[in-house]
Amino acid sequence: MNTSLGNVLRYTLLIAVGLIMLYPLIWLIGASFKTNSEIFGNASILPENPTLDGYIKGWETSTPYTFGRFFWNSFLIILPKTIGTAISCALVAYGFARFDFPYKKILFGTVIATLLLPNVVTRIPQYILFRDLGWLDTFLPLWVPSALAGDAFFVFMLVQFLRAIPRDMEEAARVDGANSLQTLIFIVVPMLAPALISVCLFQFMWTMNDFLGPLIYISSVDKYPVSLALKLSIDTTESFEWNRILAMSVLTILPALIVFFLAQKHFIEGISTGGVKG
Amino acid sequence: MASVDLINLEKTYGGGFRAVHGINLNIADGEFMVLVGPSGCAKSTTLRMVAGLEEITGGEVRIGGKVVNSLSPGERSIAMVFQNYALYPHMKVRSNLAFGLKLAGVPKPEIRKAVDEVAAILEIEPLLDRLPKQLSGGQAQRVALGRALIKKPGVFLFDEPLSNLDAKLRASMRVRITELHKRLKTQGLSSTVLYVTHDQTEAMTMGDRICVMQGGHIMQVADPKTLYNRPANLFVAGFIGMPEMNLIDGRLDGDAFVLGDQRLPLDLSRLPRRPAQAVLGVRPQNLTPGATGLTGTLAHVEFMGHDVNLHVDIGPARMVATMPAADFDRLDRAGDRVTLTPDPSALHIFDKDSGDNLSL
Amino acid sequence: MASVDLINLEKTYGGGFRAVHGINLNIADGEFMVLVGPSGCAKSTTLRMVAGLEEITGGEVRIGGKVVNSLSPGERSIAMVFQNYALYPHMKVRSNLAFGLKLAGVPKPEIRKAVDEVAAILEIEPLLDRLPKQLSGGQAQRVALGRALIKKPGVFLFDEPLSNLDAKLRASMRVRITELHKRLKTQGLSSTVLYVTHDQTEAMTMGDRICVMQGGHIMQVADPKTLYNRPANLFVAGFIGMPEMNLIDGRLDGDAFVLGDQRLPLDLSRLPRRPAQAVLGVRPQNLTPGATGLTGTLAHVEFMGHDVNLHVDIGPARMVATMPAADFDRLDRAGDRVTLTPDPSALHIFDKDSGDNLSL
Amino acid sequence: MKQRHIGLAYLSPYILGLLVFTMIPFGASLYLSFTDYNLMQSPNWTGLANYWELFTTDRTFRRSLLVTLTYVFLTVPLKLAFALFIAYILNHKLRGINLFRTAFYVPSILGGSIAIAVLWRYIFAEQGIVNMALLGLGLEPVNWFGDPTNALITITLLRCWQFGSAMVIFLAALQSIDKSLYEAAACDGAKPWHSFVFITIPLITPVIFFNLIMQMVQGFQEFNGPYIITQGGPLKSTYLLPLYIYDEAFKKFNMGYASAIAWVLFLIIMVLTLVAFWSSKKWVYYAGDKR
Amino acid sequence: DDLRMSWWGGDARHVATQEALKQCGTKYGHTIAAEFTGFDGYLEKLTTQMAGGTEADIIQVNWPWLPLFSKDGTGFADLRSLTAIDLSQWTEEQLTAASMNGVLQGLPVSTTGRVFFFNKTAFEKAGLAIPTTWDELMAAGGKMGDGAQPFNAVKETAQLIITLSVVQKTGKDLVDPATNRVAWTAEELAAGFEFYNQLVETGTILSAKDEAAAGGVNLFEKPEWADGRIAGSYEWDSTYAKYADPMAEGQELVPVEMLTFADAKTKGVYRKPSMVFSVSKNSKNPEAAAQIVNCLLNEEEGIAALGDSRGLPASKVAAEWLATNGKVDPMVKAANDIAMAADGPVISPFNEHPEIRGLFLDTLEEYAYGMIDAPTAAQVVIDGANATLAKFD
Ligand SMILES: Nc1ncnc2c1ncn2[C@@H]1O[C@H](COP(=O)(O)OP(=O)(O)OP(=O)(O)O)[C@@H](O)[C@H]1O
Ligand SMILES: Nc1ncnc2c1ncn2[C@@H]1O[C@H](COP(=O)(O)OP(=O)(O)OP(=O)(O)O)[C@@H](O)[C@H]1O
Ligand SMILES: [Mg+2]
Ligand SMILES: [Mg+2]
Repeated sequence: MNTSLGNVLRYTLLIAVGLIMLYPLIWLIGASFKTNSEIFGNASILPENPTLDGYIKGWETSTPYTFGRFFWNSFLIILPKTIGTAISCALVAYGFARFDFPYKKILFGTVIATLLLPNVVTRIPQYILFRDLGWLDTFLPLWVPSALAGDAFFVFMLVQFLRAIPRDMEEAARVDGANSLQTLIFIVVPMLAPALISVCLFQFMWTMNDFLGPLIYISSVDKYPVSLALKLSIDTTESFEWNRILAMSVLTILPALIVFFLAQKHFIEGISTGGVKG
Repeated sequence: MASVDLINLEKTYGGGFRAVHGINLNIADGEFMVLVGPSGCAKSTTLRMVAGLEEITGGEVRIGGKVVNSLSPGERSIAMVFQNYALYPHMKVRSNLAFGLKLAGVPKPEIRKAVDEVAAILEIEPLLDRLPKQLSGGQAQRVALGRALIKKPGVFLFDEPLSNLDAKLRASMRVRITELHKRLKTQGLSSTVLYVTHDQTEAMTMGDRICVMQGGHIMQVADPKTLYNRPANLFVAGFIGMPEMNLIDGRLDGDAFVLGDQRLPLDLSRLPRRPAQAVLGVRPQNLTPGATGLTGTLAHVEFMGHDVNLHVDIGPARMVATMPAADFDRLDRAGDRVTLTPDPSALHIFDKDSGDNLSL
Repeated sequence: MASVDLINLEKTYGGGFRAVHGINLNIADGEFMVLVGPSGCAKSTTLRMVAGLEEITGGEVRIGGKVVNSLSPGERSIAMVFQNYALYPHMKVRSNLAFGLKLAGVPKPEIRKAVDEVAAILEIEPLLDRLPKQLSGGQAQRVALGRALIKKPGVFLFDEPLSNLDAKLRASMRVRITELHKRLKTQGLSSTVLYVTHDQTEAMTMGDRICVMQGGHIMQVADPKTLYNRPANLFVAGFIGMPEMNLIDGRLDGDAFVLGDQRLPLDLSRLPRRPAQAVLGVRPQNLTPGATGLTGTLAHVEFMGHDVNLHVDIGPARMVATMPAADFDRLDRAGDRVTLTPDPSALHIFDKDSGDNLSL
Repeated sequence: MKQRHIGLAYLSPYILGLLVFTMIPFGASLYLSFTDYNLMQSPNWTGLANYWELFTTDRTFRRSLLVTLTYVFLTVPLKLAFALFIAYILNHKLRGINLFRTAFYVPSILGGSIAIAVLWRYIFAEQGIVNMALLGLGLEPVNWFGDPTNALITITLLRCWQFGSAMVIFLAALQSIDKSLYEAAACDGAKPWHSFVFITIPLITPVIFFNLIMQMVQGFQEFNGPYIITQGGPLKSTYLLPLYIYDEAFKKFNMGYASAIAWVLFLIIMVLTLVAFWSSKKWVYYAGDKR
Repeated sequence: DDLRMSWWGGDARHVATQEALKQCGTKYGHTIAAEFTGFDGYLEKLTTQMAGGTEADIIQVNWPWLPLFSKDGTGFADLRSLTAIDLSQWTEEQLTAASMNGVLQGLPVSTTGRVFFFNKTAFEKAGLAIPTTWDELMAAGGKMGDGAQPFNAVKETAQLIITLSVVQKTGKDLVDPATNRVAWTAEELAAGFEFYNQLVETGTILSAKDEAAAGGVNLFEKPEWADGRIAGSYEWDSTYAKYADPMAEGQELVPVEMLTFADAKTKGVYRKPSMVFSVSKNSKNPEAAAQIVNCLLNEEEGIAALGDSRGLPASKVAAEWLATNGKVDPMVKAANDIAMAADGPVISPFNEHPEIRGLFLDTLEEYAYGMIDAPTAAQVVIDGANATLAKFD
């Protein structure tokens, strides 16, 4: 068998494609140590005169707060949002996958439909809604809708997962005297854990990158999350410090990168329980 | 008191499919009742209605005399062992066992005691800290059993608990479960069992009584020996026994059974009536090579160790005869002509149309 | 010519685990060879090396005398039937059968003809337009068989093809496969078979010869009868036979086998040597209740239809005796004292240390 | 039975969210699509005027729709193929596969970061990597960003490059294929690419379908790619509908009109999704379905 | 916090403005919450807030946005009605530019104009003098060596070059304030398009297609700009530093007098308020907001703290204070002087109305790609612009 030759081919391909994948990250990291004039002056990855300037100044920011504050704010949004998403989507997916009730098809249809309308046009009505709720300049608009299973993608995904998990354990639990909520908590959630981890990870990364939401709903600088803080000083009509922005970009990407690497095993296993059977 | 009574029990599934057709069955307190039948005959459906996992669409289920139709599974004083064990994959064996008690709010030390007790009975103490995926099939089976035992329920429900095990393990688990049932009974613990299987060996060896089902109907309820020796109808006759009973289409002519151009003289005086089309039933063990009887071509000889199975083609029918290997030494005589002599006391005559056993 | 020869065949897995320890086995052209052994004994590994699905790390596989170590499975003139059938789930039965020929570029009309032929042999014509999931276990099994047949390969490889079927179906498929093998042979089609199973009934009934494996070693290769009557060692003795052979630890003292405080007089003159620790082997069918022999407590009686199994506890050992139900009518005598008399001609004495059968 | 209400009870968070946070903005945007709302003054009902204009006189809409459709039909299959191909390779047991998986997911983590715009310039600029390669092969260099027909391709390639989530899902599906099918195919004489075409692809059609729907939805809502790379140009060759909606809404303040475009887009995606669902009966193989 | 102020900008502006707010807040006993971001997304945020009536009390508004937010002069508070502001620090021309429908909607923070920057070093190397007329510039096309261009004109800049050429030849701004319609004839505008084409054909600037090939890179990010292979551009006076900073060691960028045609009627300078400070019409305390605005623009605390973070101030007192205290970059000052000194018609904010600007750019692109000829392009722009203007009648 020519497995070794196959492996050589595979590795060559993987490394070649992998480099293209990694290039921007490598460039980003390299450039974050460059001086401003060097960033666009030459295309090399390694800085000629490496400097930590970008990191130091970038961390200080032009606000009364350091970048740490903005990370903390991001965390304050991500934490309830992720937890809320996981809980609410698990509940809702459980409802869809395990129970029959009137209008189920229509309700499921709305889940798909919410994915389809470009949100540019719902932005203003939504803003006015949150204004009337008195939620402006708080984190609430950023996570409450998600915590009410508002992210259709996740609901859809978890429903698919659940459909692939046999019901036997749940029945065993019911015979053991558990009610449906206990069954959900003690049996379904642990078995769904890999899928839920994937949901949390996706939500983590997307929230970390979301710029427009915080921009519109948060006006106080002390409440800015990193995504917003990152663009705080980019004024295309004036000059600005590229290396600070790149340095902070690197810091912003880092958590997602680490989390993905650590979780990717669960992540992939997680989806495979549900991915197979439509 | 944990008798189980099914009264005109019906099940019609959402799609309108009628799976159970109003069956009646009384299972006495402490009885080991086996539900047996081919795949799809609604054994599981019946069991699950008793468990409360499936809505009852007609009739009643009574446990200990009390109608339980509207109770949830947790309230029915039952425990169930599933075909694939349905162990909670994320919990250690100990927690799997303790889960029901925990839900019931039993204090921790008591739970601990109960777990240890059950583990001792089932000899699974060394496994308590493993996860289900670290168990072999037989071990998982015992844990599933333990999970049912620990609740000290009135009724045990089993849904093909052994079908995922290999033959050897199945044999030993069979013995273990029956012994356990006896033990519980002698300890005075009410332990009514409703045991679903499609394996007739299990049914025969385990049940106090056996209920044979087909297509949502009960075909016969009887103890194993009666079922084996006096099957009520064609279906039961064909279903029970290994190798299968030979069932040969033919007709009755005078005092003989006629198959093609061969005549088998019989004592037909006992028959209440003479069917138009008859089926002759005889078990392979009750056929011996001899001078008289039915003659055919030996198609194939199966060596089974102590026994051999002779597969003989008699006209269009195939008959199997089982005899000690010592009596039939040569295995390579395929193609030979063989005459099989049935034991006259072990012959059955069935009415082909109604399926009834007329010779009972 | 499609003999199969394994010559010092070895398999060491990536992790360094040595699964097959240099085995030698010659399978003649047209022979039906069964590989049997407990789970994990490397049956599948061996088979898969023959198929070319697993890299050979030592020794040779020859098919028809030609070393095939470096050929791909498609080039080895083999066909394989998998345990789970491995039918292509998205293809109709017809396409499943045709796939191999299609890849080989056989013209359409010929494929059609071949499919129809095979379908006729296996009686699966009505199934040709179904998807695999619309087949019952037995039907799927036949399709899998058809997929192998259609290629007219030199060697058929089977990996536990029946283990997913229920007992009844297993019994009938057993017969079907053996008959098919014979038919192919009489048609002059080379049809060497290498059949893996862990079910000894299959091994016994199907094999021309049986190769018993354990832990990557071959324990014995012999025809079924020899294997049953003259097991070479403890392992084979325990593995072959149903119910299992009773194997009782004890020691030889004078001309008797001693178990606790009981003595069983034996003719030990044939023994080439006297082991320090002896194991007495006797099949359940060779024990009858009698006046002399080993005495114990009846723990449990299993009614098997024609037979009953008596489970008797003799000291720390449990013995099983099988006898016709007619000879042992009462099933409720658990707790009684029973004496079991062995058939002296069917006794085996094993050396506990080496496992060898000394009484051969 | 009681169960009916239990099911709805579990849905209650979703239903609450739907009523409060989704229905109102959805309804509002639908209403606005029938008005002349310009953000600064209260809307006036204009009936079908917006839609009428959209379908009769609006050249930009027609061009933009055409570009969008081209983009979707170009990107979705390419991206799916690429993601599947990489997933297929990553599905083998290799040393360090975790690292590779992470590396291949990096582009998706980067999202719309500036680093990507920079990278794309390096790759596709006049003297970029691609053109160097073309020169090296003795071919003419191509004007990627400046040529209307090529610019869309660069956006397409950008999206194909960010194939992480589709890949992860494919990977999962691949891992769940019964290995013995490949072995059976090998015994049937199949070469690896036979197995891929005849076994792998058909067996993961449910996931291909899922990704297809998801990618299609995302494709129709693509905004960031052209926004950071080409800003819709040249000659509006990358001016996707979401860009147009955005410009109408937030640059020209024609919110009513933008809503109308969005709802037309909504209907288009809806119809395509329904068509996909309908066609899936023909080509998607569901292992889990009843007989 | 009793007041809020929102703005966009870079680091320097953020720091300076926060400091100024602190100073002015202390002075008048207010606390002012600062809401600031980068430029990206600021318009969306402001739009959303305006639609929801939740905008800050003091808002930094881009001058071209005025017609969007305040079509008829009612979008923001009428600044003439707020007594705290000393309007005498601005010329009437400046105030008119910041008025909609005659209502003063914002206070010009700085006045900015497009001026020519040339890379002195590059021209010296090529042995050419820095051009002073269009003809000289075009003459330099193709003579800079190794494929270099003497000039740059992309997107807005290209559009403004066309505008400049038409203004210089006609003496009229795009929009006639009297009729609120396009003042140019189709022939005049077509000549402008052709002039652009002439620049391309003489090798003075790159064609639009070749420009796009680089991937829409900003001029100051281009290595060609840094090393002098692009030797000039037409940019806002206030952005001198942005273009000068990235230049390679030894390259010198200088602001230059307006280039003209021989028959030019005016220098046609494109001068406008760069941005304005507006007061929300929903403000609970508009007078307090006015105090702060006045402090930021006209009082020493504000002027000193803000410095030139928003360009050279339009307010007279601020401009003087900065000049006397030497807080101004001499090059920026030089550029600003050129823009201020040159003559030209008053620039209507409609020049930068998104619809008109978008149409102009799109049409220019089509023209540049050879899809349409100059007369057609001119007609399209004029018809489209008139249609937009008609909405404001
Ligand atoms: N949810 C359901 N909806 C409709 N029909 C069902 C449903 N569940 C089972 N059935 C049908 O009811 C009949 C009885 O099914 P059941 O599972 O009780 O059979 P069984 O005897 O347990 O078979 P097996 O031995 O295969 O487990 C079958 O024909 C089955 O197809
Ligand atoms: N890929 C592998 N890597 C390492 N060890 C393996 C691998 N495959 C099998 N083994 C080990 O090799 C031994 C033989 O495995 P094999 O599958 O051949 O057993 P088997 O006899 O077919 O068992 P079964 O009856 O359970 O199928 C086992 O101990 C198994 O754990
Ligand atoms: Mg069942
Ligand atoms: Mg195996």
